[in-house]
Amino acid sequence: MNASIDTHQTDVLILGSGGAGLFAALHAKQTNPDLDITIAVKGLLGKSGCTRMVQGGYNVAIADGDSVERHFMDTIVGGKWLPRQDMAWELCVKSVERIQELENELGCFFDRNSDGTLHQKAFAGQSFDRTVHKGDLTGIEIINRLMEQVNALEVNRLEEHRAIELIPARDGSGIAGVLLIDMRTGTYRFIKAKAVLLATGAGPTMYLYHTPSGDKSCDGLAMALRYGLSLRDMEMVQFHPTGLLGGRDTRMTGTVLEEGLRGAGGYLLNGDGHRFMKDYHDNAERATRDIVSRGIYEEMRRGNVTSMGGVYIEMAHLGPDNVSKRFPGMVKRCADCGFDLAGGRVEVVPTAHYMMGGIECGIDTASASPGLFIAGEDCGGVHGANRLGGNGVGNSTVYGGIAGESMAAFIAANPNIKDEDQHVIEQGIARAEKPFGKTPENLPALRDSLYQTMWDKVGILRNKKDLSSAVSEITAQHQSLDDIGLQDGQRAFNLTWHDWLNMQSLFDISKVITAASLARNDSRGAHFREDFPHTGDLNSTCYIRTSGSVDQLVTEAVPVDFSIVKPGESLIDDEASVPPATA
Amino acid sequence: MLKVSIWRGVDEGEFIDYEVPMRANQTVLDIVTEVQRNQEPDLAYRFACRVGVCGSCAMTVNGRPRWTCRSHVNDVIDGDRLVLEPLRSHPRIRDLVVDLAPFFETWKGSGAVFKPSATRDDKPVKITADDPARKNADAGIECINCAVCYSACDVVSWDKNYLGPAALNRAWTLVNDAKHGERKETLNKALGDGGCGSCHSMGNCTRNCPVGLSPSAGIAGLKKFALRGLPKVEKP
Amino acid sequence: MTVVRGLFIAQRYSAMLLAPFVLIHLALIIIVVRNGLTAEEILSRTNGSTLWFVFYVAFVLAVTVHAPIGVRNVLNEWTRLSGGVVNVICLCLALLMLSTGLRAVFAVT
Amino acid sequence: MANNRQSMRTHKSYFAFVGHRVSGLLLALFLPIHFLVLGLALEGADALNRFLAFSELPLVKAAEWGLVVLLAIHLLFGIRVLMLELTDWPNSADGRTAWIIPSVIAALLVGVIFLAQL
Ligand SMILES: Cc1cc2nc3c(=O)[nH]c(=O)nc-3n(C[C@H](O)[C@H](O)[C@H](O)COP(=O)(O)OP(=O)(O)OC[C@H]3O[C@@H](n4cnc5c(N)ncnc54)[C@H](O)[C@@H]3O)c2cc1C
Ligand code: HEM
Ligand code: SF4
Ligand code: F3S
Ligand code: FES
Repeated sequence: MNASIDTHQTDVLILGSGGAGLFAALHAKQTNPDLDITIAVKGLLGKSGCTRMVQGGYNVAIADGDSVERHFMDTIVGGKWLPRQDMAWELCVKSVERIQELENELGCFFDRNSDGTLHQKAFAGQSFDRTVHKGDLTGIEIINRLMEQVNALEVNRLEEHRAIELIPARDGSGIAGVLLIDMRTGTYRFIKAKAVLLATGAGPTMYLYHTPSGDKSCDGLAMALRYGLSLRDMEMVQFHPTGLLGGRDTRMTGTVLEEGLRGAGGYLLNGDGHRFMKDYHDNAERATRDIVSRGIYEEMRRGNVTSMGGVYIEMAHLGPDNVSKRFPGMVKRCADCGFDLAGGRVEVVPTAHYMMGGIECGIDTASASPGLFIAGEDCGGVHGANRLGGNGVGNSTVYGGIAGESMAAFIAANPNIKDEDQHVIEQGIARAEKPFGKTPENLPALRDSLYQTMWDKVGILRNKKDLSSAVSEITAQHQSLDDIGLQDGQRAFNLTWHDWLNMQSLFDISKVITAASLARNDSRGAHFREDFPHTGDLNSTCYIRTSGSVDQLVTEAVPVDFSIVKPGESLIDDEASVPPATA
Repeated sequence: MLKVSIWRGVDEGEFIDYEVPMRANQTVLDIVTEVQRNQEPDLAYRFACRVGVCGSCAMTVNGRPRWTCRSHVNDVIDGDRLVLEPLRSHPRIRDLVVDLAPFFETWKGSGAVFKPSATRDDKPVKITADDPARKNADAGIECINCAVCYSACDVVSWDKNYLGPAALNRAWTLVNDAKHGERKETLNKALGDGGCGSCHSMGNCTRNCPVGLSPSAGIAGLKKFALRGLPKVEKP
Repeated sequence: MTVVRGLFIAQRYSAMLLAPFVLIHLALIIIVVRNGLTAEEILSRTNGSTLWFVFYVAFVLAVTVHAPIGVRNVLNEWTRLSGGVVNVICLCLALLMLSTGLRAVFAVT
Repeated sequence: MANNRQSMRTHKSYFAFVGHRVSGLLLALFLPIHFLVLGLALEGADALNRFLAFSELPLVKAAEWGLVVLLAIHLLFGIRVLMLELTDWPNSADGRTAWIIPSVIAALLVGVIFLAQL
């Protein structure tokens, strides 16, 4: 075992540097400039994670005629009455302040109308055009400005540091710190902290096709589960209908082709060139994400596929020049990969995009364990069964900021550093050391089997039989991962070791998703059970809570507290524009 | 088969040759991934988004700095050869990975940090997108901080004081930003030590910027302000 | 105003001055060398002319400002000399240019 | 991506940079010598004439020709740089590279005229 562990101490330790992590750093410093803040991140600061990848934009009820109530109703109805209402409400209220903060205090410049006011575009499932954006690369603008501010602060930056274990206090009084691997040297590092923020961005990268950035592998969720926290809504994995398909050997496969392509009138064609979406829904390609994803998946199951096993998106009938002008980013991206989006056909597949589920925490982002806070995609409950496009980055920036303030307040009340439970540190290291000393074997093959199982059996269409067989397949695969060895030589920047660690987290959370999917016997939002195709009674809506150890997961149906609005009611009087009860 | 020579080591090291199957859809990032997954488990390289927005994956490909996740092999290959090295002008970490921290330090040096002139309680100011200063800023704003331009610029490699194209490009966008509270200070820093006076308009930054920005034009704009003074930017 | 900024501005303004000077000078060279160059010719053209005197003094001054600043950049970028040494070299170059230049102007006018 | 495989130091802007710098350096080296020679006039026309006779040698003539061309090149490239720095760019990617080749041609033309005048 690696004897030398480097130990440091800080006031606030933030894991992750997406919208949640960086906003937390900013707000913690603003609340108390004397705090010593450390940001530890698996990639480069501000350059990893998905906040940067946001294309569509940021939902905020800021325009005349729109209201927080309306944004809230859209969120609740879109989330199929499953969202935690107090959290959804806070999201809608605070996003107004946050977008102004982004514009005024951080220096973002979002697209304008001709009169100079913010331009807000339509996004599926919303009763008002409220998505603020910067072209179709909104995330770059947001995260660049955020990292600029954070870089200018006095904070400790631990880049390419991977958190592997949350370490509790010896006396059980809360969190004491986090065990990390310094990826650049391959050594272990323990950071003691008074408060810790988990903002590692979840990320459903256990599916054959997925959109998130490569550094996201559900590490935070897996650590939280081991630490004893409960997760909710984990069956809710959002699929984006049009991921680029370039074959299994290219990392560009699975990356998102913008929703606007379908909105603008793009066709989806199956292997025979038939426009199949008309067979599934009156709105054809313009139906919502979940419906189109299911349509495509159905064609794939029937074998009506392209050479690489997907379907085509075709834009040429809109005029190649026109397409190039309207979607320059997408056309260029496809061209860089060798595809002609403007004039030809590009192969696409649905692709796992976002996890609505996550760790249960309070509206102040505090988890059940004192000193440990959760924000961003790691946290569960805000979106319920479906996330509206544009509510994701809102969630991470709103709650990231709140977390910063909450942590500063927590430290003011709890200024002491806690003694760590050495035993858990040792366990964490033992877990990471497991593959060394065993015979090296083929990791990619095992990853492929996990991908395939999740895709086929815990994916877009689910049923009890498949889910049950997925449980045993995943368990067996996980066992093989434990038996796989790694060549032990160069530990510095050893990506294969980190692949192995990624897969550990992915296996853990795949089990959770599968268990939660088995526990939900109805279909709503992102979760579709072929054996229970209908949405149950809304008034008795429950969410699924998962806890326990990965080998002995406990699921529990917990009634949703309709603290603000009940099914059938609306906060909006004006009937004509009430969001549809079922979207 | 494709012949790939990859730099292994830190400052001391050597090129090692690998053979990788040729495929129809293959980026340079896919090539290094293939090598790492199937031939050389401890090959070090960096990527994150894989779609050209995070700027983590840049390296030197056949002599030129590039983002690799969006560089199709067919577009960059020389015969059947690919030579991959870390980005130049950065401290090396291992194999194809460099330390970008000094690169980000240059941001501060060039005064490229937004200072607010309003608060979160104020409505966003009304500035139209066709405001001339705003247009200047917009033209330079979508930088992914990939450090390709920095690595491409010879002056950066010659003069360790030079802040380089990316940081100066950001300073240029700020000087044109009516919302920025310290336009003058930013201009002063950008014209100071290691600032835009060191740029000799070589243009390698612009020619290599993967997202099509033109730091050359931005730096020339800063020089114009140096000579003519900072123009007023209307703030309604 | 920082030193570098001052140097930058000085170099650009001196360049702007030099541009017409060099043009005139080039034109002159081409016209006068037509008949072969003799000292008498040069001197007869320039001796006693205030116009030429002012022209050449300004030329020398501009070059004295312009060229050493340029050389300073080159030395800073292309050699390992320290900044201080480079400054001294360039100051010397400036003095050399100024002294030989003014001497020449007085000689021929 | 027409220029995709072109090397980092064989494109026009780079050529203009090198040309400008090398010409500037050579001029900076030559100018003090030039001034010294003219200064000979102080010692009388004879001294200057002796030098000018020396300058009739073919090698010296060639060098002189070179200097004229260098001066012209540096001037024209210098004007391009000043244009870049003082005026708006036609578009943000275009550093008036179209001026570079004509500048070289013009400088050579000056050289040709100079030769023709000899
Ligand atoms: C292609 C794409 C497009 C999207 N478009 C939109 C959109 O238009 N609108 C919208 O609202 N939402 C969109 N989303 C969703 C949105 O990006 C996310 O919901 C949001 O950015 C999540 O922010 P975050 O801060 O929680 O996590 P992220 O921004 O993902 O950051 C996670 C951070 O944690 C780090 N990390 C991970 N594991 C560890 C570890 N073990 N140790 C240390 N650090 C770790 C990562 O490196 C990263 O820095 C999109 C997502 C994708 C993938
Ligand atoms: C004819 C008028 C001249 C003009 C318009 C001019 C213009 C310029 C300009 C704009 C630069 C800055 C280039 C850069 O930094 O990239 C420059 C640099 C330089 N100039 Fe001139 N110049 C002129 C005459 C001269 C003369 C007569 C000399 C020499 C005696 C000279 C020597 C230099 C040198 C050495 C440099 C530095 C080059 C570099 O930094 O790369 N210039 N000139
Ligand atoms: S200006 Fe272009 S090349 Fe330079 S860092 Fe930004 S995106 Fe990269
Ligand atoms: S390459 Fe360098 S010299 Fe200037 S134009 Fe670009 S910064
Ligand atoms: S991996 Fe993000 S730009 Fe290439």
